[in-house]
Order: sequence, then structure tokens, then C-alpha cells
Amino acid sequence: MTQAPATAPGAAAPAPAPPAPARPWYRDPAWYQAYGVYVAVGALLLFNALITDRFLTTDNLTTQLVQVAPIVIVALGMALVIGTEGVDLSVGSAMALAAALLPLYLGYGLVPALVLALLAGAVTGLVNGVLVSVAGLQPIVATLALFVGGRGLALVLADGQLKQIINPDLLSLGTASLLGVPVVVLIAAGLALAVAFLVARTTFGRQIVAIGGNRKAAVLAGLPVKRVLTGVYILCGTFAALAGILATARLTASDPSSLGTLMELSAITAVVVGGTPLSGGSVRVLGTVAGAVLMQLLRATLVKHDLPDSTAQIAQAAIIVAAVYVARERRSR
Amino acid sequence: MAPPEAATPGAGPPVLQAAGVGKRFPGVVALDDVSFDLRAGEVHALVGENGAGKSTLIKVLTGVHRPDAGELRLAGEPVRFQRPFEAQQAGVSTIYQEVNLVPLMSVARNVFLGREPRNRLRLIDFPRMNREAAELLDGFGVRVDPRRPLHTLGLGTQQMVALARAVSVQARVVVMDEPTSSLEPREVETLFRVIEELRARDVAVVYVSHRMDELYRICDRVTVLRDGRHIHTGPLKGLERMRLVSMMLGRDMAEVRRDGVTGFAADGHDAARTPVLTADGLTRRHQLDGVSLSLHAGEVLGLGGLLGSGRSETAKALAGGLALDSGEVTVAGKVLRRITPAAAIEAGISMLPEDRKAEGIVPGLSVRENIVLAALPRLSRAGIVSRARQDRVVEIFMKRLRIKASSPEQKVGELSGGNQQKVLLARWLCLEPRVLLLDEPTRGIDVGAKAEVQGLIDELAGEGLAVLLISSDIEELIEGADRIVVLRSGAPAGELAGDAVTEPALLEVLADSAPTPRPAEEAEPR
Amino acid sequence: MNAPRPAEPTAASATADPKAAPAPLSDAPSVRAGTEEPSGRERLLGLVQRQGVLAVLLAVILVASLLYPSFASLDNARGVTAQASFLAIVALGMTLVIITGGIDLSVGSVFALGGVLAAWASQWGLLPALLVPLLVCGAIGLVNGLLIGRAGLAPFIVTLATLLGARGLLLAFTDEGATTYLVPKGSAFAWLGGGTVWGFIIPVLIALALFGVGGLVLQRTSFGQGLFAVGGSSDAATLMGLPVARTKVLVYTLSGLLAGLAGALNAARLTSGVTILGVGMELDAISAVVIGGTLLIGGAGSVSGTLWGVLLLAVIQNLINQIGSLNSSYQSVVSGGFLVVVVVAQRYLARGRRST
Amino acid sequence: ASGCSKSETADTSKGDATAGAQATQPADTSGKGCTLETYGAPKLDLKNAVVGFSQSEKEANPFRIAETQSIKDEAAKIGVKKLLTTNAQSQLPKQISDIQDMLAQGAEFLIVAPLNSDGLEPAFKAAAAKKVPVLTVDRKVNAEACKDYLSFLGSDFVEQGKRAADAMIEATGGKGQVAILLGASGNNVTTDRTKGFVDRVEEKAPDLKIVAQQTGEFARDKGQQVMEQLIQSKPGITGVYAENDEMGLGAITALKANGKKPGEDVKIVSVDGTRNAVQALAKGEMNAVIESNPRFGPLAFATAKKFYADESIPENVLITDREYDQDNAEKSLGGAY
Ligand SMILES: Nc1ncnc2c1ncn2[C@@H]1O[C@H](COP(=O)(O)OP(=O)(O)OP(=O)(O)O)[C@@H](O)[C@H]1O
Ligand SMILES: Nc1ncnc2c1ncn2[C@@H]1O[C@H](COP(=O)(O)OP(=O)(O)OP(=O)(O)O)[C@@H](O)[C@H]1O
Ligand SMILES: [Mg+2]
Ligand SMILES: [Mg+2]
Repeated sequence: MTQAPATAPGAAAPAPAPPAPARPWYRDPAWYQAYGVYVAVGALLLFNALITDRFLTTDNLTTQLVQVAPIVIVALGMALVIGTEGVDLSVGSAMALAAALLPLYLGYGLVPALVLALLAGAVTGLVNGVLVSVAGLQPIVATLALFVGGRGLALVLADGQLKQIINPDLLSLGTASLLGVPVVVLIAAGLALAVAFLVARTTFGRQIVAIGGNRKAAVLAGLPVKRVLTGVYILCGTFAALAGILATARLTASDPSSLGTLMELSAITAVVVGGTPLSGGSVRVLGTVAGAVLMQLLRATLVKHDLPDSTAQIAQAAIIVAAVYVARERRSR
Repeated sequence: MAPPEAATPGAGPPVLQAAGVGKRFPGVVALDDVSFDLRAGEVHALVGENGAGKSTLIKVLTGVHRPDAGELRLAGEPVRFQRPFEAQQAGVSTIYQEVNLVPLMSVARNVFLGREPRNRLRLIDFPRMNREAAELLDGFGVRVDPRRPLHTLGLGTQQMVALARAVSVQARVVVMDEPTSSLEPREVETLFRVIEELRARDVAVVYVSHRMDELYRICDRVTVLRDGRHIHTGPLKGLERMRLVSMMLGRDMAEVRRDGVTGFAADGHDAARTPVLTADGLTRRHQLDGVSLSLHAGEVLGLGGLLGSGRSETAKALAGGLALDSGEVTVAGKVLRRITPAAAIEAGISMLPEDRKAEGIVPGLSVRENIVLAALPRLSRAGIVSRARQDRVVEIFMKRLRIKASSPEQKVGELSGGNQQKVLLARWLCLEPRVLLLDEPTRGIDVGAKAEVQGLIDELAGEGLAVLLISSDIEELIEGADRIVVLRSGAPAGELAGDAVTEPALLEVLADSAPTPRPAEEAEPR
Repeated sequence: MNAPRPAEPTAASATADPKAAPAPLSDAPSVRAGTEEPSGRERLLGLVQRQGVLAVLLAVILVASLLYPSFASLDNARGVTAQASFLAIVALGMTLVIITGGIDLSVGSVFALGGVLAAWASQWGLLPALLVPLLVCGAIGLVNGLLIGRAGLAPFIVTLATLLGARGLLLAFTDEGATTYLVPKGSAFAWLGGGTVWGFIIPVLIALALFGVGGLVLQRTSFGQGLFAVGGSSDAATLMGLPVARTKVLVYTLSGLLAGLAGALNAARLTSGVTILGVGMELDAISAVVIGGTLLIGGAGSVSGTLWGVLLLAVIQNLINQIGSLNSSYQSVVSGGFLVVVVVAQRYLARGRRST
Repeated sequence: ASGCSKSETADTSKGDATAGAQATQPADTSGKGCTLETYGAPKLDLKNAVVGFSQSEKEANPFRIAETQSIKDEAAKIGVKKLLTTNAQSQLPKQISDIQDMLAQGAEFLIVAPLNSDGLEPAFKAAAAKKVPVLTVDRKVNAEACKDYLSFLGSDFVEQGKRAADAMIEATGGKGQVAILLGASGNNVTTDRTKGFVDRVEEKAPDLKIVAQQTGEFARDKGQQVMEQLIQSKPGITGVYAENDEMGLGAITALKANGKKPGEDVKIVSVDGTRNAVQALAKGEMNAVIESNPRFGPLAFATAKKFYADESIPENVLITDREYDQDNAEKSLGGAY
């Protein structure tokens, strides 16, 4: 059946119908589309509270937040890219590049090393952005190149080696907390707020959405399309690098060979489960955060109940489909 | 082809009926208890203001939307079309308002999509398909290489292709939603000829148009919708034009009569001596061939020409949407070095594009955001958009252009065609341009709004704006423009000024330029 | 905006040599009377544009043969085609999916699952060994298709989920990867994967045949034309009365079937149901399709292009091995670089035909 | 024992430069052994030969780096004419075509580190067709020795699991709860190391409960994440068996961040013997590391030499992996890779 309308055809509609059809929220598809993720997060929390031992403890919840923070950061950048009707497969490689650079430059001090690592992310973004906006490549292919090559480059830089990090300042980035909240989580939350503001209130943010909504119209309306596109990919790359730095600090080691593998899929899943359409033209920041949290809680649940990998993967697949199905855009017809 | 006896319009049996049909969209009642019947061999006009529900009714009739209430009957039998496919199977063929063909596919493939000619091996016979497409289109006065991708054709030509497709199936009912909105007089004549043939074959035709004179020329009966409600159905003959308009607008006759139907003032404008914008020898291979023109503050310059004569290209080139091989554009004495859309806007040039669906609206964004899109940098400080300033601008323009939306936050994609056009106009006006390039500004706009827009054009010119007006509506061009430049095959073919701006004079220049359809090879994707 | 020209995508595509523009998207034959005959040069240009990958492929082969004598050997050709054949079959399905404007990320997992199922079922003979994977993988494709075509979900996310799901099924079926089913040696099924004709393994021939059929279906049947229409404009296709949902369901089912078939043939060749196969294969398939000139936004493409794309990837791989002891990290860098060069070159060759 | 065991094998307990070389176990004499004649390969002088080495995974972890390096070093030392190396980047089809490519480039002797125990048959067939002997290292393939391939050099992964279990039982006293950090799903190494461990624990220490088996995909960060989850949900865990060092080190990080003492509160045993792990062991943060020695170069070329010297080569040349514990860690550090 194609998108059965909530009101059955032929059902008697009151002749002078009020402009907004009165429908209880629980029967309104728009409601699920808007709030589905949050409900799912709540449901999973509730489920765990009842079923899983020691779930609703501060320690455990903190652990979940700390683990999800890098994914959130990457997903925020990804959400912007997806808003322009693009996608960035190279985020995992950008993380690896940042991680590989850190130990090489920590000798010059923490700040130079951090700046360099972030810059590496920005440069990957720049390359992607130029390939997409100037060369006119399709985003998947444009970023596929760095997906393949970026990690290789990171490994070349690191000589294929995992390196232990001993710089205490960098390490404290991974472990320190402020008022009981880990710094990693604070950074992710701050970034989410910043991106929400960017999307809702800045020229740049609105231009992102317009470009994703109708590229030709944006061009004719004089929007700096190439600049905005390049900027979006640079942001995404930089966010990925930041996530790479934080993950490295937490791991206490720079591990370019495995850091951020499959991150692109996690991030895209978070964005899409969070209600941002892959067809561009809208960005849901809070939804993206909720999407990432949902997938994190799901992974945690599966691990805590010691389900084998096979079951875990099938369960994840089912949840993704269910989440997207509930939140799907129902075309009225 | 001789029209059948005028005495028996629509006397045939009802082929397609809608009884008490209702359709709601979130926040809007698009159709409310509308009944409609269509008889074999009649041409049935469907009229109403923008947003009255004409397109929605058509979509209900053809299986795109499912009605919330009421039922459809095909030859007396109740039917429920689940999708357009089923309606087409049942012999209902439709040309939708926005050209709905596949841009990347060739003309021939578009014409025959879904019913391609096969050879003995049951495989598509491309030579035959191309041949048949070419012959078919030839009958519609369109001479294009059928292997050309559709998107390389102008909107008008695309419309003719859609027409050819819809008519070439053996349908019982042919529905046409604003088929002439981007057609030239010559094509309109072709279309009318086709409609006569359909009528002679006892096919029922639904015809939607905002052009009154067309309705009176070919339609037998008329149904008027207003705000989603059925207002009137009856023979068109003997129905006074003013009365029809008053039914559509819901205002009384006297009021309508007083306001008049076209919005242009009778007298011309006082143009400034020195031009604001001069274009010199605009050239682009195979599209433009040395177009020169000058635009003065406070005047409306008409740009005339046949389909594909390069009017849209000229406007696009001036607005930076099309790269030029050579030529120079000067605005207020300053030569524009590189024309990009941003540079053109910076220089005070605004262009309302011809194809509002593909090049204009951002359907997923709200009315507010669509209006302020180009003006964002001006409405923001340090990159942060001021919501208050936005709201002010949006409020002013929604009022001034009478944009009909449930709120500024409604998605533009949900508005009726005419209102979308107004939103776009607002987008460009809020930039406070010096030069306004209008490519078919009243395309698909209802009589009331059309008069408003025309009045607005007058007013803007009066305020000192330089306006370039491209219109396929000859009447509009004659009445609106102070001066008309006519293009032929991308080159200037003549100019009418002052008292010479008359319909016969224009038609004469156009006729001169008519008989040389450009070889298809020369065209260019745009 | 500091672009050298107002070279936004719309404009950029229009700056190309107009002489070459009217190259039809279909492989429609001869020029119609009444229009100018294109000159030989224009024809050549049109051909290069349509088959940009082929030009790149031939150039790479030429250069490689000159540089490395062992490259041009028949042996090497057999090896390269053998490796390419399985990816080719998967990429064929991917091409059809991408032409409809979709994407199928699940093919890698489905490929692996198909192999495991085939190896398991091969103990009962050739027919089960082919039917079981086709049934299961076709069903996964069908689920993709229903969720995408009927429920209107985004292809990317649906097939991402089935990527996980199919892998999960595979693990469940093999005791978390602990069991590897073996194809009985000397069985007809093993012959299907390992037998050779003139030194080329049978899957190569199967792949060629499938591409032939695929090309015909795509270019010369209504179903194929429907794929282009759905990809070019799904709304328009609906309004033109095409069975859009059914087309999508079919095309994802086909993709699942082809991935399953490729997996089964591969299992026959390896004579075992290897559990670790297919990771990242979807990206290889997508690369091949896109290198082959098929637009990811849908609406344009060809299966022949995909065939060249697959071969190009295989040849590049082979070339990297010919260059010799390149560190594995450098190999990735080189592959990534190659990808950019090829795609950019391909795009600039074909730009006259494009618009975004 | 046949004459296969190498005389120059270093004393494993010595922490000097020669440390870390492989030692072979007494050969399995049940098999007939493989000779040039039975294998049907042409005679060859390694010095003037083209030798190919097919690596399975990226040289992005200590094991693979050391393995490739060792082969390269030894080839240089012996002075083979040309060493071709390829890397399958964890793609089985690529390994097959890698091997075929090397054959096409004229390789006369192949050393293969198989990515998987099954599925390399087409590659072996191609080699057999050209009468090129294939020596497999580090992972055993399910094929016929002396026919599909010459012989296998490497460790017994099931045995590694068993020894890890022994170490775990010793560290925990055979009581408590253990978690297993599994390697990548579907991988033979994972399967074998799990099987050995689980079987031995069941057999010897029924009081040691295996409460969790979750994959850490052989990666440090995944190991860390899984461990963090387990610390919260199963606070009673007293032992962690990591199927490679990286995951073990990840577990240490997770434990430390949660205020637990790895090596004391929670005993950790892992497999591999990388430098980082042995260092952790020396610091007392781990309890045992079972070695899996990657330095196949000397042994592989020695075996090849013997083969061409018409000696008989046993089906399996199993190496004796060492075991590091907290006592010998410090001085064995030089032998870790
Ligand atoms: N898909 C939709 N979603 C929400 N509202 C819609 C949708 N389609 C139409 N509407 C609303 O239904 C009403 C009728 O629109 P319709 O397109 O039928 O008008 P119309 O008479 O064809 O106008 P026009 O002359 O401008 O084409 C409008 O208020 C419009 O905003
Ligand atoms: N009847 C036709 N025969 C051949 N080519 C045509 C025809 N109509 C349009 N074209 C092609 O379409 C392209 C675009 O023309 P376009 O429509 O933009 O011009 P125009 O003067 O703005 O006309 P309009 O805006 O009324 O369609 C032209 O390059 C022309 O080659
Ligand atoms: Mg309409
Ligand atoms: Mg035009």
C-alpha cells in the first residue's frame, strides 16, 4: 500500500472543515515525524531501566554520553553536509589524519599540535568541497577518494604505528570533567548548540538549507553556492578532526589504523534517524543528537545483555528501519 | 477542421463525473463538496483564482490525489483511481500544470514513455520511435530532433511535447491544466486546432486557463471554483465576461467593471534620458547573436519574439545566469566585468526566472524564507539573520502582493502556482533593484492577481525602476510596454516605440521572423 | 563569488562545446533526415564523451603494457577478468538501482551471505546451490524494494540497515563465523565457479552474458526506459502513469538477486562459503558505476560504462601490484588519487552531456 | 624429532638482540613430509629466484609490520633476485588476484600469509599450474599440504587460547567472572582463540564463569568501549581475556578511567606479544601475554632452502610461542615486537 492516508477515503469529512483538521496527536503522522526519535530514546531508556541491571546510574549514563560524544560531533558536521544534499564518506579518514598528526607535533606543544590536527580536518574538507563545488563531482564519489586515500595517508604519516600518548594536557582532555560533566560531553553539547544557532539564525545556515532545497534557484538568487558548499565540507572535516582528537585523548593512544572506521555510517545513521532527509533542504540538529544517542543506547543495550554479534547486527538493522519508517514523510495524496 | 455544430456543445453523455468531492491538505481545504461533470465531445473550462482548487480537482480526477470525500464516476460507473497509471488505463490523459516530463530523457522517449513501439523481438524500435515522434511533433509545429534531451528545449516547446504525448494516446478524456501559459500565439493556434480535432472525435476536454479570450474561443461550458467550492457550471456562450470574473473573484460586477481587467494604466511612463542598463552585442554560440538593448529608468521595455527566439537567454545573460562568449553590459555607467548572479544583484539587477519550479522556488522552505532568500546578507548583521527585519519585509510584501498562504511559515511547495509566482516576485522586489527583468511574470496567474502584478509593474516603473518585460501574452506586452524589442534567432529583429507599439505592428514583425525554425543541432542545453 | 566565470553547475554544463551537445542519451542509432549530418570529428567526440571511461581504460592499458611487459600477457588478462567478474555482476544490479536515483549499500553483505548459503546448499547439488542464495538474497532485495518503493523510505538508510541485517544473518548462520561450509570438490557447482573456457573462468562468461541482457533490458525495453524515467523525475514518472513503486521494488530485488548470484558463483570458485567476504564491496560497486558515467542522482547511465568501470578498477589494482613493493598505506593513497583523477577526467570528457 | 628444528634458534629467555626469533616445535612426524619430488616442483636456486610474498592485511598493526619486515629483511639477507610483495588489504578476492598477479610477474616461490583459512583455492590452483611452491605462514589453510601448498609455518591459535586460559586460571585462582573481548566476527583467528579458551576453562576451572563475549574487532578503541560498558553492567568481572593485545590495552585504559586497577582488580590476559603489551605487563597492569610470533622471515627461507636441498618438509612447522608473564616481561621486552 502506498502511504495510506490517515483519513480513509470516502470517510465523511465535515463539510465546512476547520482549517487544521483536529486529530489526536497519537494519530497524526506529522507528530511522529517530529518527535519519533525522542520517543524512541525515551522508550529505550525506559526499557533499560526496567530490564537492564545498573542502567540508570550516573556512572553508566555518563559512560554512554562520553562514548557518543565523538559520534555526535561528526554527525553534526554530517548533518550540515546532508542539508546541502551531499554526503561525506571521508569523516573517518579525517579522524585518523588528526589522530596521526597529534603525536608528531606534540613535541612543539599541545596547542600547535591541536591546531595542526584540526587544520588537517579542514584541509580534507577543503579538498572534498572543491571537488564537489568546483569540479562538480557527486558528493559520494568526491568524498570516496579521501575515504580510501585519507586513511592511507594517515598511516603513512604514522608509519603504520599506533603511538601511545603521554602528554598529560592532551590526556586530561579525555578524562577531565567540569562540574561532574566530562569535558568531551560539554564540547559536544556546546557544538550542538552552536550548530543549531548556525542553522537557524545565520545567513550561512539558511543558505545551506536553500542550496540543498533547490540548487538552481540558489544560484540564480545570487547565493555564493560554491563558497557555502566548500565551507560546509570544511566544517564537516574540522568537526571530524575534533572528534578524532577527543577520541585519541580518551584512548590515550593515536591509532590511525582503526580510529573512526565505519564512522561515516554511524554519523549518517544518526542524522537520518534524527529526521534530516537525505534529499537535503533541511537540517535537524537536535534530532541528529537524539539519533546518535538512540543508536548508542541500542549498542549499549546489546552489549550489556551480551547478545552475539549476529543478533546485535540484526537488531540494529531492525531498529534503524523502524525509526525511519515511523518518522517517514507521508505524502498526502 | 470545421468545428461541429455550435448548437450542441457538450450534449454527449457524461464521461467523467465528480460528485461531492472533498480534499484537505494540512491547514487547507483545497476542495469542499465539489461536483463536476464532463460530457463527451465538449470542451469544459475550469476557472477560478489562484489557489481556487483547479489543479487539485484535476489531480483528484486523474488519480494523483485520493479524495477525502465524494466519488468519481467514469461513464456512470463509480471508480477509484489508486494512481495516475489507472486513470490513464481508463482513458484519462492529462497535461499537468507544471510540465511533468523527464528532463534528461530524449524528446521521443518522453513522448512514448511506457508505450514504446517494439520490433519483432519485442524490443524497442528506436528508429521507428524517433521517426514517429518527429512526425507527431511536426503536426504540432515543433521541429526538433527527437533525440535531443528534453531539458535542452525551452519551456514552451516542452509544453508542446507534453501536449503531443497526452493527445497521441487514444484517450476518452484529455485534461489540460494551463497548457497555454508558456505558449506563443502561433502554438496556441496549433493547440486550438488540436482541441477541435479532439472535439470532433467526441473526446471530452477539460481546459484550465487564466486567459479569458481563450476560454471564449474554444470552450463550451464552464465551471467556476472559488476557495475550493463549486460556484457555477453552465454554458459559456452568453455568459458575460465581467460576470464570469466576478464569480471567480467573489466580488460584484460593478466593482470588477470599475477596476478593469488589465492592470496597466493607459498612458506610458516618463523614461529618463540616460539608460540605466545597456547591453551591447551579447553573444553566446548558437543562442544569442549580438543582442543589444538599452533600458531606461522608469520605462517598461518589452522583449518580443517567438518561442526559442532567445528572450529568456537574454534575460538570463543579463542576470549572470548564463555565461556569454562576448558582449558588454553597463549598469549606471559602470561596465560589469564578470557577470555572475551575485554581481548582477550587487549592480541592482533582479531577474524573475521563467521556470519557477526548477529555477525559482525552494519548495521545502517557508514563504518567509523564500522571500528573503536573496536578501539574506542585507537582513543580517555579522552573518546573523535578524528575524524582526525579516518579518517586516515579509509582512510588507505578503500584503502588497496579496500572497495567499496560511501563514508566512507555510511551505512554498504547498502554495498554488500563482501564489508561488508572487512569492518569487517578492523575493526580487525586496532587493530594491534598479533593473527588474521579468520573464513571463504573469504566467499562470489568475485575472485578479494578473491585474495586480501588471499594476505593480506600472507602479514600479513609475517609481523609476527600469523593467524588462518578457511575455508570451501579446496583449500584455502591447499594453504594458513603452517600447518593444523583437528578437529572432537570438538576434534583434526590430524595435517598436511610441505609437508604433500596437498589436498589428508587433504581429507583423513577429510574422517576418516566423518561418525559419532553427536547425535543431544548434541548440544548446541550458 | 570569485569564480572565473559564472560557472555555476547550470552554466558550467552549458559552456561546453555545443557542437557535441546533442549526443543522445540513449544509444539511439543513425541521424534522422532533416538534421545536419555530424562530421567525423564530431562523431568521435561524441563517442569519447559517451564512453569516456573506455577511453581512460584503453589509455591506462596502453601505458601499462608499455611499462610492464608482464601486464600485457594473456595470463594477466585472465586473472584480471576473473577478479572483475564478480564485482561486475554486483555492479550491474547497482547500475540499475542508481539509474532509478537510488543506491544499494547492502550488496556487499548480500554477496557474502549468498556465498555462504550456496556453499551450504551445494551438498544437495547444483540446483539448490543456486536456488537457495537466489531466493534468500532476492527476498532481501525485495524487502529493500518494498521499504523504498512502497513505504517511501530513503534508499541509503534502508540498504544501510540491510547491510547490517544481512551480515547478522550470515553470522547467525555460521555460528558467529565459526563454521565454513565447503563446496564438494568436483561437483557441478564447483565446476561452475572454477571451470574455464580458453582459460577464462565461467563466471566471466556469465558476467558478460548478464551485461548483454542487462544492456538490452535497460536500453530496449519499457522496463528499462521506466528506470530512466523514475530516476530522471520520480514525480513526472508517476504522473505519466508509470508504475513507479513497482519499478523500484523490482530493481532492488534484481540487485539483491545479482549480488546473491555473484556470491554463489564466487563460493563455487573458492569452493567454500567464506564468511569474511564483501566488506566494502558496495563502495567498489558504486565507484565502478559512477566511473562508468552513470549519474548518482539518477536518470542517466549505461551498463557498458559500468563494465568499463569495473575493468578500470581491476586494472588499476593490477597495475599497483605491477609497480611492486608499494607499502600498503601508499597503495590506499594511490587508489584514492587514481579515483579522483579518473572521475574528474571522466567528468570533463563528458561534461557537454550533463546538467545538474 | 626430525632434523627440521633449527639449530640457530635463539634461546628465548635471553633478552638480547637475537631475542624474538622463532623457534619450532618438534615436528609432527606422522605426515610423510614433503620433498621436491613429491611436490613436483622444479629445482631452484633461491639466490637467483623471484620470490613473492602475499600479505593479508594492511601493515597497520605491529604483527603485520613485523611479519612483512622480517620477510623483506631475510630476503635481502639471502640475496634473492627479486622479492615481490603485495597486500590484500583484508580483501580475500584481492589476495587471490595478488597471488595471480605475482605469478604473472614470474614469481617462482611464494610465501603467503592467508587472510582466511578457506577460499584461497583458485590461487593455489594457479600456482600449482605453474609448479610454483607455496609456503603458508601464520594462518593454516584448509587444503592439502604438499599438494595445494607446500607446508604451513605458524602458531596454533587454538593452543594460544588454551594457554591464555591456563594463564587466566592461574591469575584468578580459577574462580570469578571473565569477559572475552573477541576479535573480528567471522574470522578464523577469533574462532580458534575463543574455542581454545572456552574449552580449557570449561575443562579445568568450572568455577570461572564466562559472563560476556563481545567483539572488540581487534581494535583498541572498540575494546575500550566494550570494556566501559561491561564495567557498568557487570561490576563483578574479575578477569578479561583479550584475543589480541590491542583490545587488552583498550580494556586497561577503560579500567583505569573508571578507577579500577588493571592487573589486580581485574586480571588481564591477551595474545600477541607486542611491545606495548609486554610493557604493560612489566608495569603489572596485565597478567599474561601469550605470544604469537610474526617473524617468519628466517624460518620461511630456511624451510625453502631445505626444500630445495631435497630435504623433506613436514606438513606443519609449528613454532613455539613464548609466554610473557609479569616476572619475565622486563627482560623479554627486547623480544617483543
Ligand atoms: N500538496 C499540497 N499540500 C498542501 N496544500 C496544497 C497542496 N496542493 C495544493 N494545496 C493547496 O490547495 C489549494 C488549491 O491549490 P490548487 O493548486 O488546486 O490551485 P489552482 O486553482 O490550481 O491555482 P493556480 O491557478 O494558481 O494553479 C491551495 O491553497 C494550495 O495551497
Ligand atoms: N520550436 C522550436 N524548434 C526548435 N527549437 C526550439 C523551439 N522552441 C524552442 N527551441 C529551443 O529552446 C531553446 C530555449 O529557448 P527559450 O524558450 O529559452 O527562448 P525564449 O525566447 O525565451 O522562448 P520562451 O521563453 O517563450 O520559451 C532555444 O535554444 C531553442 O533552440
Ligand atoms: Mg493550478
Ligand atoms: Mg523564455
